[in-house]
Amino acid sequence: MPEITTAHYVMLSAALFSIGTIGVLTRRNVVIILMSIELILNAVNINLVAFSNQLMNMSGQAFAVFVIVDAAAEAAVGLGIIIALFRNKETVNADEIDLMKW
Amino acid sequence: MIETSPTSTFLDANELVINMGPQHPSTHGVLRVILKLDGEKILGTECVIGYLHRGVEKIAENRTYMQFAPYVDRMDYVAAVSNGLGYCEAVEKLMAIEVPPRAKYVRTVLTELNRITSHLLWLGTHALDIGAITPLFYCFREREEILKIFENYCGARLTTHAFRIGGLQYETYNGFEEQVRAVCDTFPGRLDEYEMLLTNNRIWLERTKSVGILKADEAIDFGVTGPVLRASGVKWDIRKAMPYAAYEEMDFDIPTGENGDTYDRYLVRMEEMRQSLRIARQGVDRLPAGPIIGKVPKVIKPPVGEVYHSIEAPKGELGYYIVSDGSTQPYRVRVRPPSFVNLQALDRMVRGLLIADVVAVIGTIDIVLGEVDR
Amino acid sequence: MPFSFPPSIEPFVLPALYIVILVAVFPLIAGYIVLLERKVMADIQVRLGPMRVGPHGLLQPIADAVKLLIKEDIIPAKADRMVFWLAPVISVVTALVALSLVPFSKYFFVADTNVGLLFLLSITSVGILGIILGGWSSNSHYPLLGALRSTAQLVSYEVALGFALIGGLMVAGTLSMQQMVHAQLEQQMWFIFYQPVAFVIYFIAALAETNRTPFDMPEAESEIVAGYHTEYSGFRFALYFLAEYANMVVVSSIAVTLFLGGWLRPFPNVRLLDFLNYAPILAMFVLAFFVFLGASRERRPIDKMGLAGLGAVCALIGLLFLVPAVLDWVQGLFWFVLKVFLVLYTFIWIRFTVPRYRYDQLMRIGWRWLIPLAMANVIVTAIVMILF
Amino acid sequence: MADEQKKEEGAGAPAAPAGGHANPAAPAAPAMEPWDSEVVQSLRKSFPGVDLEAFSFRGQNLIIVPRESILPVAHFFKSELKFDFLSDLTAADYPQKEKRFEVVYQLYSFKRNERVRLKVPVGETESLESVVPVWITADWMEREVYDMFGIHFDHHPNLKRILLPDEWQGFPLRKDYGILQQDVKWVQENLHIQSGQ
Amino acid sequence: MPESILNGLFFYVLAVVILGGAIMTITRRNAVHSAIWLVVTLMGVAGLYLHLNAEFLAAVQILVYIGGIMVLFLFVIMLVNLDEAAKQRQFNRQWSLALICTLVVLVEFGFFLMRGAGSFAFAEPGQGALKPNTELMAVALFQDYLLPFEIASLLLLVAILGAVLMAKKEI
Repeated sequence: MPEITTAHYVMLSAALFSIGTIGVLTRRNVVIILMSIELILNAVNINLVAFSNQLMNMSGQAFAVFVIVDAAAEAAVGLGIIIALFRNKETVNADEIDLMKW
Repeated sequence: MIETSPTSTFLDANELVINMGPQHPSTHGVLRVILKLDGEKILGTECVIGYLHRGVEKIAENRTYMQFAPYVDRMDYVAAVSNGLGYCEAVEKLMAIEVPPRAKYVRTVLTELNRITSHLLWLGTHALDIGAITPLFYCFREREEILKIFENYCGARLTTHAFRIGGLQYETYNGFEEQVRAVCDTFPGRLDEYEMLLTNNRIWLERTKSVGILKADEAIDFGVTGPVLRASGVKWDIRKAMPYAAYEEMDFDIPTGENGDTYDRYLVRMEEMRQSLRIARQGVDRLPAGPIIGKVPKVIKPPVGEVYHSIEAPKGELGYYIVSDGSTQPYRVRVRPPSFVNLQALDRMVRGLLIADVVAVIGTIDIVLGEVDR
Repeated sequence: MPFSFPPSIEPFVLPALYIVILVAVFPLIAGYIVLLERKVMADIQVRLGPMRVGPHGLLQPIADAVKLLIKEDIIPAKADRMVFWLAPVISVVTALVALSLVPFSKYFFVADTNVGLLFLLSITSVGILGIILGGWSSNSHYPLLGALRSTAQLVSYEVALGFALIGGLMVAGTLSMQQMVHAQLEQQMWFIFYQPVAFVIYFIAALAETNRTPFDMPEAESEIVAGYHTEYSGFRFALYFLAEYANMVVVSSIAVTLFLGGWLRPFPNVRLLDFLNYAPILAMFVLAFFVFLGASRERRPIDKMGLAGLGAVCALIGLLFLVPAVLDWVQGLFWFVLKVFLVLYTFIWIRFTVPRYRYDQLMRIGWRWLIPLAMANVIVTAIVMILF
Repeated sequence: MADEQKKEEGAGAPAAPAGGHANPAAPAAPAMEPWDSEVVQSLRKSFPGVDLEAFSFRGQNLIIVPRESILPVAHFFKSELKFDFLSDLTAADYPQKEKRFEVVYQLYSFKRNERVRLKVPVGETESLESVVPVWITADWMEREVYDMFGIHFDHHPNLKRILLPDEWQGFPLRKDYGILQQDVKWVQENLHIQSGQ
Repeated sequence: MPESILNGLFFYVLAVVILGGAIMTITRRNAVHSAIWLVVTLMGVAGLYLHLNAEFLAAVQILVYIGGIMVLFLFVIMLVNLDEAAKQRQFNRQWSLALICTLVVLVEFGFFLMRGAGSFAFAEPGQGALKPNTELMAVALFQDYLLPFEIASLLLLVAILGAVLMAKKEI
């Protein structure tokens, strides 16, 4: 059982990041897309904390807190948009929301 | 009522329609209220009643006057004594029978005690609906004392059938005066206990103040009677307006509220209980001696004609319209039930409030479904 | 220790033992809290409460537990099976995990991290998921509405709870639960006197957190919208019940630890009050005496024997406490349990004397009164601390 | 069934407008004395064309109003005579009279502390003007009269059965609706039991 | 059971939990199920932070992410009852794009597995300590990064206004 190095964490966050992007790209349901974005942000956080642990420096963790703050803000506004959307379009599928198309 | 023109049906609006009842803990019986909601606010209600309809008026046409008396107790089973009083007095008016003073006094005392038990049951269930669990048990403890008096007097606690046409069936048991006086002495202290628990309790105020407002003119228009009418500021009580039984000789005053909300109805009923105590005490103190039943023919055959007589039941004006065709059986008996008419005002009182208030308003109108459906 | 464990897992043994004790004993404690509640309710309402099962109804909780186990476990027709099973589990698990952070006494605690209170707060906030999923998975209209309403209530009162705790933490200066108690020991003052406003706000928010009257809107039976656990029956309902009481204990122990001096004896530094150290022994003997008194008055022989046995056990424990080592160990536990009992008693007491708030009033109080007040309290405390 | 037949033949006609019996002295047979008072005069003055009869029985005053003019009379009572309280609205079935039903309005005036009863004879097929615009309380009472007697009220906001199930056939309080005759079809369909004793 | 094995075991268990949860999150048809799996993933990540002795962050992660954001997600999913949305086709045609992404990541994985863990060159560990985590976090947040802290609070304020404005029924 080799000793766990930062490399392991970096690889884990890369995998998580890719799963997140796949989720964003392939899913039609806007709520699931939002969730996949959360996954991506978590991957970023893991990286930050791993390097903070590697370099014994608190700035990584501080930045991770800011990422979490941002995720919360983004989720709130995103879900607000979904509710407004659902109220007048009765759908949450990304394909059907093509209002901008003329 | 809900303005539903035939075309726009009740359910086409995209609001939420919720059924409350018919079996629901706080509808005081089998009442189903269809609530039309916009989110939490109530847009309109529709009451579906008739689950407890036993066709009392049809039965009356096939029973003799004496046989029908017990049916009367089963309508408003909480205030059975006042039902019996109303019916007997209506028939006595039809046959112009003179009821001896002792019978009048005992009738008055028992009716006032019955009013207290009805108000106690109302207070207990009303507080329980709003969330205060404890008053229910205090009210039932007091109610027990009074039900014992009924039990000693006529053998029954709830549907008493205490009175007969023309007066009373039984002489008052010895110890009747002492027991009534005992109740009159201990009861005011207990009432203060409820007042201490509820009257200036901030949460109770918040749940009842300005909830289910019914202004005076609306109340008269809706034909609402009893404490609900008096809480809207109309000083009208049949015991004062058209005295019956021994109410002329009693001095008591009629409590009224100002803005007709749930809190005022609560205060009016609490004060009414105190007034009933005063009447009961006076009745017992000045109980005259003498016969307990008037000159009643063996077989009751009232003359041809009709009469409408109403008394002040705990819920409101309880009226009897009896048409007689000279035979031993009434030709038509119509009962004017106060709960049925008061329930009609529910829609006006509840409009614009929240769901939780429907429960409070149903409690404050104090309806008994046996009387609403007859 | 009779034998020493391999070094690497040595730090895990004691906490593991405490965890086992907690998880095994707590359902029983929750049952007896329910019995306590019913007895107090009966007492307030001029009646006796459960008397039939066992002497003075003492075996009632066991009867309740068995009934809930045997009862048929109904799952609504198109309910989402997995989530239906998962929801009560989340509630109970979060409640019990929160219990692990509570410092019962100097020696008896499962874990003490230096983010103790924050971790506790986050665990209780996860408990809300159990409620939402429970309401949603029963696949019927009313529980869903009830779940949404109770979630909104919990989330908004959690903000108030958080701010009230910040007030307390500023004085304590640490997040770890044990250090809090030591801080109160050094400053020789329970923090309730430094932060009375925070304590009051915390208490009200705690009432709302555990859905107790006057904030028990969600499962107010007189509403037409039934609570989130309407469709649950049998053992699943028992899990929700257990979660509720566990939450109550957690919330009151946070109050005790932060504001009422945790497992400290009242006036710990005053030498002449040292006789208080022997309070546990005294308490046990007084308890034994009352139990024997009760036993003598029992009619049924089996009750008489049962109570006599209980009395003997109490007396025995009293004797055991005489041993100084044991006394020292049990000292903290006794005072902590006593204080938690008092806080629980006020929870129950309030439940049976106060009517219920309407939903919008409840939310208005939460947002318009509690949160601004709590924030103001934090600011004032900050200013005061800077000046002195 | 015995008392059913006995009641049929024995039901003498309650001679509402028949005037006094031969011996007014016997207390057992008081009659409908014609009643005249300020209320009746003002009513007759403002409704000349309408033939109104006013009686009093056992001290209670009643006025018989023809079917067509019930609404104007009701408005008159409420506005001019201040009878602002409709305590009761009901009906009675007199099969042997030519106008079968009699709708009864019990009015009460707070100002005068006085009761008056309006009686409106209505034929079996005729319908009656609803007084809901005058007193809102009449709403449910008229629905009950419709439910029990089948008397139709025009311009009633929501005229359907109030106590009985909506699809119930027959009107129970009519004299020809025997007390034992339940609505067989409805009971079999909805309660799936063989109805009737 | 020496220390390092235990550590290693923890890491691999958490890694499996995180990746499994993530995959389930994006593959579930029902929105609520994917929300639950997301909660599992977040718990795994919180566990990981504890492992990287970032205790404060783990607590904040649970409090904000699971207690806050996921509750918000479930609230919206239930309010906007997505059940009928679940019935339509869930996956759109952008499979090709997703395929390219996975290929790129697979190449990296292969390279890393082939060359072994040592292949990564990291800066040597600096001094400084992470032990009294909360105190150090406070120092970092309120001294070194005070400005970003204020900006973050501003961001939150804007987000609150935005969310309320969006979700309000009639403005």
